[in-house]
Amino acid sequence: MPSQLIASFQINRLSILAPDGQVDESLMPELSDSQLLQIYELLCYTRMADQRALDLQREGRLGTYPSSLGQEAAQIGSGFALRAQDWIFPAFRELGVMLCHNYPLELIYRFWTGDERGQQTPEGVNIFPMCIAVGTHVLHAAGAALAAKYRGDDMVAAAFLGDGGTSKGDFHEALNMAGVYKLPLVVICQNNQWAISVPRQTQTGAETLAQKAIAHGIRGVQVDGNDVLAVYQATKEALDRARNGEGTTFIECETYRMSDHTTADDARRYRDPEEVKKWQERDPLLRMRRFLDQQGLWSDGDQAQLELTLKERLTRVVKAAESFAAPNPEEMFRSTCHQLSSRQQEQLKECLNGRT
Amino acid sequence: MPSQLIASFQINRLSILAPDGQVDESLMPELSDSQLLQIYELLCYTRMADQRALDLQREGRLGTYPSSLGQEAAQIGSGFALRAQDWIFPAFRELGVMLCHNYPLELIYRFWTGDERGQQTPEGVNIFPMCIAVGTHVLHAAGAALAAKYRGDDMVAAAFLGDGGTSKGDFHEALNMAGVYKLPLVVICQNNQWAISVPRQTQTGAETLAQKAIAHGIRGVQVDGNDVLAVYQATKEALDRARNGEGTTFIECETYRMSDHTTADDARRYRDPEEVKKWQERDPLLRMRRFLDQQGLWSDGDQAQLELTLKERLTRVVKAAESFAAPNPEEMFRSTCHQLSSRQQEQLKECLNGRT
Amino acid sequence: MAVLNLVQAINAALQQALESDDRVLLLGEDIGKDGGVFRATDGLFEQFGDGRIIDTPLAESGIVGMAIGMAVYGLRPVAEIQFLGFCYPAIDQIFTHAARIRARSRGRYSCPLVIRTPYGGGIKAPELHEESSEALFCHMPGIKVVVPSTPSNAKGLLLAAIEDPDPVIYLEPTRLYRLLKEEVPEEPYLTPIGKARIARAGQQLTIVAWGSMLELVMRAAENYDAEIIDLLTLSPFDRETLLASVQKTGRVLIVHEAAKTGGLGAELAATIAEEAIMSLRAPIRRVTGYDVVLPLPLLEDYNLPTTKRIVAAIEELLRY
Amino acid sequence: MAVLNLVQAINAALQQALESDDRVLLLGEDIGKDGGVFRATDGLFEQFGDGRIIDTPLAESGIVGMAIGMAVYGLRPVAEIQFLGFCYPAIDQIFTHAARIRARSRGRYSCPLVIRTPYGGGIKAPELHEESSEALFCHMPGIKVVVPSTPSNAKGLLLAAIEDPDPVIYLEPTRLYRLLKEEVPEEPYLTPIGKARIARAGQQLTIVAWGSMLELVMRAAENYDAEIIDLLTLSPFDRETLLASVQKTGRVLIVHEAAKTGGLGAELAATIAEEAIMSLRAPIRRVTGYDVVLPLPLLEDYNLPTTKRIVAAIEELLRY
Ligand SMILES: Cc1ncc(C[n+]2csc(CCOP(=O)(O)OP(=O)(O)O)c2C)c(N)n1
Ligand SMILES: Cc1ncc(C[n+]2csc(CCOP(=O)(O)OP(=O)(O)O)c2C)c(N)n1
Ligand SMILES: [Mg+2]
Ligand SMILES: [Mg+2]
Repeated sequence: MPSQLIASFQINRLSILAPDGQVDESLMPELSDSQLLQIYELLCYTRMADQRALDLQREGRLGTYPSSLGQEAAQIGSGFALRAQDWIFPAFRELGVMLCHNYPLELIYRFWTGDERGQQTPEGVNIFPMCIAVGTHVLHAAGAALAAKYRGDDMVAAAFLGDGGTSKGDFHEALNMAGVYKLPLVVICQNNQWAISVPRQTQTGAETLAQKAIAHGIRGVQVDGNDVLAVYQATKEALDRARNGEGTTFIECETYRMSDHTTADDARRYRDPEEVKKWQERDPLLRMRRFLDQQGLWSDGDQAQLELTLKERLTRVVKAAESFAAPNPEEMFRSTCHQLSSRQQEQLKECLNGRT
Repeated sequence: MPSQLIASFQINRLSILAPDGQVDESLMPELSDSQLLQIYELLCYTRMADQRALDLQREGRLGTYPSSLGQEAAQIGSGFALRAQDWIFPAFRELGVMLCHNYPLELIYRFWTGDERGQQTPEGVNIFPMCIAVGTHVLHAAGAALAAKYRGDDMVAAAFLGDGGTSKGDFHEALNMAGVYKLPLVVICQNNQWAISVPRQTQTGAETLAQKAIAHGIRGVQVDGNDVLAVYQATKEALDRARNGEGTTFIECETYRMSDHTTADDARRYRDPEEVKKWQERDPLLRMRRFLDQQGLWSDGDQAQLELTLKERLTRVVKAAESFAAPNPEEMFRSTCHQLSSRQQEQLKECLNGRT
Repeated sequence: MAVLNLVQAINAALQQALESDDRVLLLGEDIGKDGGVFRATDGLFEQFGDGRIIDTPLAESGIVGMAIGMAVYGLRPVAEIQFLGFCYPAIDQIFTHAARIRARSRGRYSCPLVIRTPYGGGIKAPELHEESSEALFCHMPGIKVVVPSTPSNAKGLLLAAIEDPDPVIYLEPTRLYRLLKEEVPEEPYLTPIGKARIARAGQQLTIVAWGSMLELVMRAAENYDAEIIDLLTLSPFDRETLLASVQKTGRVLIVHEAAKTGGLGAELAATIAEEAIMSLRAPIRRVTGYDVVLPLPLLEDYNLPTTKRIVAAIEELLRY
Repeated sequence: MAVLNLVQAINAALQQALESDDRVLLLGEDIGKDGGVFRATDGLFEQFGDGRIIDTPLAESGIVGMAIGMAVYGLRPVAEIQFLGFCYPAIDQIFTHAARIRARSRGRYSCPLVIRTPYGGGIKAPELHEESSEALFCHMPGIKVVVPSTPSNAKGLLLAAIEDPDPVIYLEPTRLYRLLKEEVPEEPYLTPIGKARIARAGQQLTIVAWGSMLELVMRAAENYDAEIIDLLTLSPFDRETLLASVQKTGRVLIVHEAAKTGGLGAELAATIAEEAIMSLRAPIRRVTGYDVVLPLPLLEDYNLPTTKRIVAAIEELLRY
């Protein structure tokens, strides 16, 4: 009985759609032409909505904003696979995921102007408030998954976080809980290679982020995060397994943060423009468009038409977002607890008496 | 480019000394006969010191006490491999490790009577205070390792924790830091199968604890924790690697907590006596003694002699521990910060004026 | 009515909540087969099974974080943290999320979560097992903090905490677990959150205490005409009862075991100094733990308030 | 002397500490090439390299926990937590270990650690980026808390914190980072920990503030004969200076941006009510943030103290 092999593990990477638009037919997910078009439109909508947010911020019409430029496939691929009854626990950069699930864009813009009402998720939409405290919300998804399991609900919880988030203790506590209780949970990592100025290889010594699943006895996979079909397929598989009682999957989507961390950041201080260029060639939208071209599903005319429609939609959205009345300070008090303490009542009076 | 294997990992288990005392010569560590005897004596001393603590507690001469019964090999095997200049970061059950490094047993007893002076590590002994907050101290070992690396000190930090400790976020944050900075660190898990009443398989869904290293890109191994030679060998290898700049190793020692969690616990409430019996057959002392017998290094006479000597030593130790003067309340104040605030000075007066 | 001690009353409340509302479930370390290290959940695992009495891995942030997810999803989780000293790793989840989810979502979501945890000194336990850092939680808007002082209010407060739509920290005075016994009504009932209790009416001075210190104060003040207020809810505390009593007596003594500086006694004193100072005849005295790192058992009696220190403060106040 | 703003003064202090003592090193998120999200460590990575200016993974408990290990081992680590709102995950390491290692080992080990973190409101930043929960840290014996209010005391306090043999939380008022500029001596100097500063002498009332609120108070009280105390050290706070001023003026106003209930203002008021009540002519007023979950930018001005609220309180006090 010498040194003896007692366990071995493998991490696989899934990619389906190549930068040139070619797909691996053997892996092609079951998606109708109209679904493929829907996905592409969501990719475009996400990018345009993001660009619009950046413009608004530059004009002082939005606060600090984190761009999702470059991560559209990782967001739409996963968001599109999730069902309406599944619960979504976003970080703060999941614009595309939220748009997939009809979270009103005007609310998202509202939120980034510094208005809590932007996080008043509409009834029927199962999206948790965005989480600013990195990595802490995966536990909430685990708890919701355990609750759903207890109730027998047909629901899978999906948590999104970044590469930086995988260094937080809470992330590991969540994955460990998921492994112990075999939770109906999917944890989707947007590995965009950077946590503000900290590159992926300073974030962890692990060769892949996907292998972090091994520590907790759950399944871990890596996908090309700029390949919307691979992300969709990996998420779909993870959801099916979760529903079949096969527990949690951790998905690492390898993508790239094409913008600054937020509008308050200047990435030129710490990152090589060459690297950014390299990733431009792997653009997730271009790739999908080439594929649709080759399938004869898409033309320049369609593209022009789509952009026109989306532009108009965005104009309406911005109008809606900016026509909100200013928030009432009473909100601060009313939403702290379900009732006001006697001191809070006094404070509310003082506040409204406009000493400010 | 379909689903493609991008990383694979293996976990090995080391065992050298079988319950019947047979060893795998090919793996036998380089230990002189006198070292082998030293190890066995430390095993016996640890067990007797532990038994004595339990007796003292039963007589009301010690407070709540966590027994190390059954874990002696996991503690002496690792402790014996560590050098005097290495820093040790114990949890609260590492009696054997501390005895290996000449931490005065009377101080350990003192501590468990509820006296902080028991944690006044003697100069020249590099042992951190015991850590009650499970899993939180591995970070301190990582920090010390980073400091040693910065200074170029020939020092390896060694942290000890239990199976339960591997569920804490801090444990993972520490291992991740270790992987990023390639720290001269060894993390030794005393997997005694239980965290109070929570069994190993409720603690994590992972097949082994050793594989938790994979999440952080560091080396992980499992050893038979009741095999003092295997534990020694694994620790020695880990230390050599750490000194050669090959970074951190996480060692899972599979052993068993033969006693209640502490003297305040009653394991019969949650644990099957059959399981305890099963582990008795794997007793770490018996195993080593059989080996020494077969090597002609040990006889019943030697055993009787040793037990007599140790018994006498323990009597002296208990006497020393119990001849401490009662602690002075002034200590509480003087050791909170390096100086007293004006309020603390007043409070000290009030306290000494014996209003109590 | 059965005679119960404080931990039995907690056990009874949990049992009734579990029976009457299937949204209620318990999670924590060693709460299952072991019945909790203080036996607060004794027998519940056997009655309700591992689907509702959930033993967790050793991860406090994980326990509270998961409970938050459950609560927002629609359950009524009751999380046990084994000791208040091990709530520190969960403070981020409590402060960053439990306290803010209602405000963050402007009422779309809420977090009806209860965190039970043994707290306080006087039990000769190891380091971190005797914390009384209740004040930390009283400075975070969005959460409530309650502390029972008798078996009957222990039951009523716990049932009220479980019914409350906001997160409630329920602190259990370990020294009282088995010290106090009394008749406790069998049927479920609520002790309202936010209301203090006049434990004893009096005229000459007001003494405010809670949890384990209340028991001490009752003994120490036996021979004085003191009005003793059992705060019961620390956040939001019952300003009206406090101020009314001070206006009557004009003298105030606050007793808590936590370190003096920044303890909850400071807020009570400040409130009086801001809103009732004109009724004061004497300085507002605080008898508390000292500003020291909590000592181990051999020295703890030198740190915790004693009847002697309380009596000395009373005498001093009565001299005004 | 060069004219520096507050963040430049901090940068200068760090640079001098690193140059004069090779036990000093910095660790935190984005403090290297990026120079910190507020540029507090700008240029230090280039000067001292990645061996002493250490970019860390995203793990606050890890940052503080490692810094504790370094400090006990013999270094003088200065950890940066990116915002006070992200210190909550590190509170366990701060409270359980940094604060207790000296007491736990009865002086055998100590923890000379500095934790720098931007704090406070008024910068229209996202959630958790404007916390001012300083009071939490003032209730934990074993750690010190300091808050600069000007570029020059920012430099002196930081150098003093780095020299201090105990753990020090160094809170940086983000609103002042670039608002205040003044001449700052080039050579290293210490601003003593534990001493308050009379920012302006006066007779009619005492106003206590710190950090960003000090700047506000100076403006609001311009036309009043107020003695303005800049606390500088919050724990242990300078009782003597506070009480002396109160004995002189007989009126007290305390201003802080944190929620009122349980804020540090409570301790200051309680101390006065216990030790100087006989000198008071008026109630002790507190102008603070409200007891609400911190709002996002569009509402934050309704929560933070304003000159109007401060003036109203002054007027009210002067009526006594
Ligand atoms: C707990 C915590 N620490 C620090 C921050 C400040 N911060 C905001 S985003 C960020 C980097 C996050 O990186 P990653 O997880 O990769 O997500 P990404 O921004 O790349 O989408 C940091 C450090 C935070 N929000 N929360
Ligand atoms: C952070 C924390 N949570 C809870 C406890 C209470 N507690 C003390 S020991 C223990 C179990 C520890 O199990 P393990 O890590 O396996 O070590 P072992 O006791 O088996 O040696 C628990 C839950 C603690 N001390 N610290
Ligand atoms: Mg990232
Ligand atoms: Mg164990």
